[in-house]
Amino acid sequence: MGASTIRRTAAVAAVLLAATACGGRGDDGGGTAASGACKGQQTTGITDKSIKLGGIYPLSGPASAYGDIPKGIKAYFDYVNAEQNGIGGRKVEFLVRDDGYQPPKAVEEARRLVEQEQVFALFQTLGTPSTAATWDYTNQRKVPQVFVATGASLWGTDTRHPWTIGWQPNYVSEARVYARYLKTDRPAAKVAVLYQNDDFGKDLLGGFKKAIAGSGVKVVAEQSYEVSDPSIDPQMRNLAGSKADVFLNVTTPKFGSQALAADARNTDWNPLHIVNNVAASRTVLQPVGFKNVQGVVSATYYKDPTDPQWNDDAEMRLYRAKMKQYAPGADPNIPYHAFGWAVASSFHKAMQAAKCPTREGLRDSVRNLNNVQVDMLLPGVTLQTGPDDGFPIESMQLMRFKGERWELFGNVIDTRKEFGPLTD
Amino acid sequence: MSETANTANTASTANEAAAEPAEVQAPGRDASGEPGSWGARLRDAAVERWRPIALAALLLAACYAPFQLVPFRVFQLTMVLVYAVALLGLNLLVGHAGQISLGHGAFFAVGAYAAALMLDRWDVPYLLTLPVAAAVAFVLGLGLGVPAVRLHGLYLALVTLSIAVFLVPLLKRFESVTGGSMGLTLTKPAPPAWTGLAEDQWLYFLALAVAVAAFLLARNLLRSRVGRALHAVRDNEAAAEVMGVRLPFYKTLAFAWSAMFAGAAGCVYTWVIGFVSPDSFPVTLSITLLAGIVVGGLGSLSGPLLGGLFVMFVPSWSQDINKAAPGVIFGLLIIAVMYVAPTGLAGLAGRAAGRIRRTLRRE
Amino acid sequence: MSTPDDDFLVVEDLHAGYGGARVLHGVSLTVGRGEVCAILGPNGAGKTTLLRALCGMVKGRGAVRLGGTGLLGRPPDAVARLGVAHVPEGRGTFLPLTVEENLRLGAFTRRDRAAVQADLERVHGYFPVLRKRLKQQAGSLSGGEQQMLALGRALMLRPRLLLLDEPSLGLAPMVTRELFGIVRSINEEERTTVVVVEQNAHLALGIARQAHVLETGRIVLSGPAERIRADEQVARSYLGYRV
Amino acid sequence: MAGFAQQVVEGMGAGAIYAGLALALVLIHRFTGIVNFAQGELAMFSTYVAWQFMDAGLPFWAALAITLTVSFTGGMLIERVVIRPVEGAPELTMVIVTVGLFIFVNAAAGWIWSFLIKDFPNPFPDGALRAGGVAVGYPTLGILAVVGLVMGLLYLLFRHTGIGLGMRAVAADPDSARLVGIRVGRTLALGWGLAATVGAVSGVLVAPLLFLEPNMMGGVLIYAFAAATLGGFDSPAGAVVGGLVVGVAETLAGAYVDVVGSDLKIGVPLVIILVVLLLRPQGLFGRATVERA
Repeated sequence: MGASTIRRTAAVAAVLLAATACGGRGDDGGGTAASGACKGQQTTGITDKSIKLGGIYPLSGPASAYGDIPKGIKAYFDYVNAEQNGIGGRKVEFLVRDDGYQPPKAVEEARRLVEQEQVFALFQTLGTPSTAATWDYTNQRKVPQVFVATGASLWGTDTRHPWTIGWQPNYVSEARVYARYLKTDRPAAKVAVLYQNDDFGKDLLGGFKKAIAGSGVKVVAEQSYEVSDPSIDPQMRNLAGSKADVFLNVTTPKFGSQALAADARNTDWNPLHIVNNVAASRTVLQPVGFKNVQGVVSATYYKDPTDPQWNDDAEMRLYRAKMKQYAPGADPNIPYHAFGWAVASSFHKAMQAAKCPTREGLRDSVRNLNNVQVDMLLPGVTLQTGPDDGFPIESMQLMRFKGERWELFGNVIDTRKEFGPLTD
Repeated sequence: MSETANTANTASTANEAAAEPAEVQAPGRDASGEPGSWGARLRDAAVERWRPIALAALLLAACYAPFQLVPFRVFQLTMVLVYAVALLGLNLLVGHAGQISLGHGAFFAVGAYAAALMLDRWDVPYLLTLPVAAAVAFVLGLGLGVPAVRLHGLYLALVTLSIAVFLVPLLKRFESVTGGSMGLTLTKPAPPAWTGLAEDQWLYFLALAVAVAAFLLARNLLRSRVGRALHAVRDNEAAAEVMGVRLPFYKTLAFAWSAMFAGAAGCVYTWVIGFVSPDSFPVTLSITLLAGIVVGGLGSLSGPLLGGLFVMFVPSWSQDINKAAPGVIFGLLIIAVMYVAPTGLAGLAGRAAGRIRRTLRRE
Repeated sequence: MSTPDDDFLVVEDLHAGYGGARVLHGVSLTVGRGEVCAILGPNGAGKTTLLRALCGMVKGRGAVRLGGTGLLGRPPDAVARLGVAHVPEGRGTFLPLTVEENLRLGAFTRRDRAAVQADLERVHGYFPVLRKRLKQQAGSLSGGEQQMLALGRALMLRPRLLLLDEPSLGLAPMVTRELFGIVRSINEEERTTVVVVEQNAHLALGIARQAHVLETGRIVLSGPAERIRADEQVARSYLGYRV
Repeated sequence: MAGFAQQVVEGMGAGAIYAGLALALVLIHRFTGIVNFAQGELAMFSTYVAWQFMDAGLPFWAALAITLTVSFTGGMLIERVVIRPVEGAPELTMVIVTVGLFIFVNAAAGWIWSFLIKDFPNPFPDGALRAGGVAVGYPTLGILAVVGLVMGLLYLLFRHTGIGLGMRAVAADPDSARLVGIRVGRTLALGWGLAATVGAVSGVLVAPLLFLEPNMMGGVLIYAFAAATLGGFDSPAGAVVGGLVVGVAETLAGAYVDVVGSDLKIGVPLVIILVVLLLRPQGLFGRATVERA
């Protein structure tokens, strides 16, 4: 206390006053509206020449690996801007902010993008917690929050947040694909499950249990891990003790590799190994050694850039060329880049299909996608939404690892057709 | 006059320095502003009259800000206040009682969850959640404080860190109560119609009211007998014990209070964010809070506010500077502040203001 | 004319302090080789600061030369490597280490292993009590034993100059007398130059040849120890305490 | 019974991993009295250095030798550049500087090498030693052996060399250390260099098991803290025993105590530590130093 306090107080006051002097509150949001056929609809962030989007990803902290996704998106938009005159003549400006996978930061960044940057829409927020923390806000402000990068089923089943929509197949749908495979291929399978103790792991495990209910397939052991755990070896040992004949590996990449390696090391236990899509990229399998992951099963919906079967695929060649041109520092083999490319081209299609170049137009467009084909997705996987369907991608195809690559097998499974719509 | 101020300043630093080789400096001891000589006392007296004016100006600016700023900025300032309240509690413990806690995020989370559960399950009026959340955190702090105060420095830091580590899986385990890893989404407090305020402004004023109350409470606590006992504990534990300070009692109390402030901050956090999940309160939150208070300035009342500003704004600046790796900049900035101001920004701000004032007087 | 031996340690116009607080205001003195010099004075006179300035613990202005080599501006470890052993206020014992390790640390800068071993024996000779406690933690020693350990550690350097800061502090009178006896015999047997700061002027003057009285950072009285001792009246008026 | 013995063995395997990093933490703490939050990240960074050299075609042992040298130099450099400017500041300030270093190193590694996991070769052969129904993997044996070796070397360094004695003197009382002629700054830098080297060893040991990525050591750090605390934070042997106890306790609790389960097993070592600290505040192996009055 004493003289120093007053000096500090004065300094703080000065800082605050300086901050307040930065500009008036003005008209809240400063939004603009369209005229003509789309009269009254919001045109904030969009002009005839430009469209401004904002994305929120973890560029720092434990989930930073996902920070590669926006690089693929940026490359796609740069390519479209430079070579196709943008989306319908509108150049895309894509702003990326870091939330470190922390919900309060996500809220702050969402507000910054919407209020300060005046973006047209939030194009992707990554992670269930960050999306759940922001979607009340975006829906109150009537800002589209499209193609969020999380597979929680909530985004599609919820009806009170029309401005928020997912993109990738939800975890429950993926679980259903594995359940059906086991029910037909191994009707008496005893399954051991390793899952990440969060929304992702629990959603997938819950969906799986529901889908096998009443069949001969049984979950005989389940073990969870925290993302802060150094290793999942103890869990793997406990699962091995169950003598299950199927191992369902519901993990994120690092732990996926650890679980695959642990399974390979344990020569006493040789179950059928199913690895979920999040950890099914070749970048996860390669460190384990291809010889150790033969016969592993997974399901996918977009093209893995490291899979040689797409070497001559037109879209993959375009992707590789444009990544080299517009994101020279980024390795096109990283599947997150391809994911970003795929989701960006999905946005491109949705925006083109919008009846009005407005926020309302985008909201309606992403909820009315009719068999839209995106070339980075697997053949047969399309975007499909409707009044009672809030899940753009619901098809997946099973694949098995053989030699040095994934081999697709069976047909593309449309989970909605197979199992009916997801309701909760 | 300028001459007086100068001598006073050198004299007081000199005293500090002279004392230093003989005694080990207590953690977080504020090195800059201890009135040391008659000159400093004279200056204090002169400055005493200005303090209320400066504080009033600060408060006025704080009340004026939400009407000038865009809602996004108002939200940021609201979060600064939330962090400041939590740091105020941490300051009591670390800055005034000399105990290191790396688990403050846990008490923050407890307050946040307490408020969230009350709002979600029982539709408790939100204003009522504040005292309850603070009380829950206080009781928990008291309970954990009893064993914790038997530990010293490093060990206390580790045990508190353990609490923060353990809380996340614990919240997930009791899914039926806490909503598990999906968390709980809540409706934010709506501004009463008579205020004519927007939601962000209303939340800001709620946070401001809580922060002002917390600052007053902290100030009075420190001025009381208890505060003096805490300082005695910090500066020389053995001597304090000899003087008859009941150590375990005061240390436990400091622990519980600091938990209470964190709990109150957590409650306001729930109002403002409207969403709680286990992953909202990772271990890094606790570490960030500790970094915040040390960077802000331990042992001073303005430290928590400056720390809150740091915690809120610096990560954003970091990513403006280096999009590819914001952590590189953030890490460097923390280190840089510690170089420039080993006693925190409060000390630095004080020195800077002092220098400016002296310069002004000379002219 | 003075011989090199007469001004083995030369202090000229030494100013020193902490931060902006000046404690010494131009102290000058010389100590001959093999002499014991006592620095006397009341609390806060700057005695400890003078020793700290000599060994580099605090920065000083002016000049300090030991056998012609300037000491000012060198860090304490460099001064120690020049053969200056300082037994600081509070004894500077490494409490968690054993007695033997403490003694060995005194010879840290020496490379002549055989001679170090011999010196260890020599120190045991001076302080038989330490020999019995070699493997014991230094922190477990009594105050007197710790002071002996500190002195022993300083001797392990084979110092050219030994600085002693209040060796009697906190010790029983009998222990103090024993200690001073040892300092005297060290000085006599090894011709080690000693500067001793003491409140107990009587004891210090008993072993010193020269003495200086320091008051508020200035030397107010200098002379042969006998004369200072004899001139008790002068001492009392300057020192303000009984001899 | 064999199942139980197997769990104990596996727990020791995990514990050896924690012990490796705990050794580095204990080293720094002994010399400088600070808890280095960045220790795990420095180890991770060192491991990337090793990876980079191997990626360039160097054999494992050559890459390791270079990495240890680089880590030693790097550790000394960090002491000079990052820690020295705040020397003498309150302990907490130093701790926060290491927190800043943690964030910086973590982000820098991600920036340089990306956050995708990398394969790291295992210096030990696959397979396991089997005896009485218990299988001990060679990698586990290898890690235990290396950690034991490092502990032994540190013990020799501390107890039987002049440098080690000087280091302990600096740790005990830097001011007095200066008075006996020890170059304290150089010794502190040496301590950082050594700790970084030991950290590099631990990083290289765990990377084949955990897979190399910037957050590899984050989880290990918490357990290493626990191990070091249990051991008393200034005894290398304590760090190793602490690591093993933590590893075994965690593994057994996760396997046999149903209420705990795999999600709450992290609580077990924490509870053990709390109990140990309450009964024996200086840790299992820490010596209560006699306080100066």
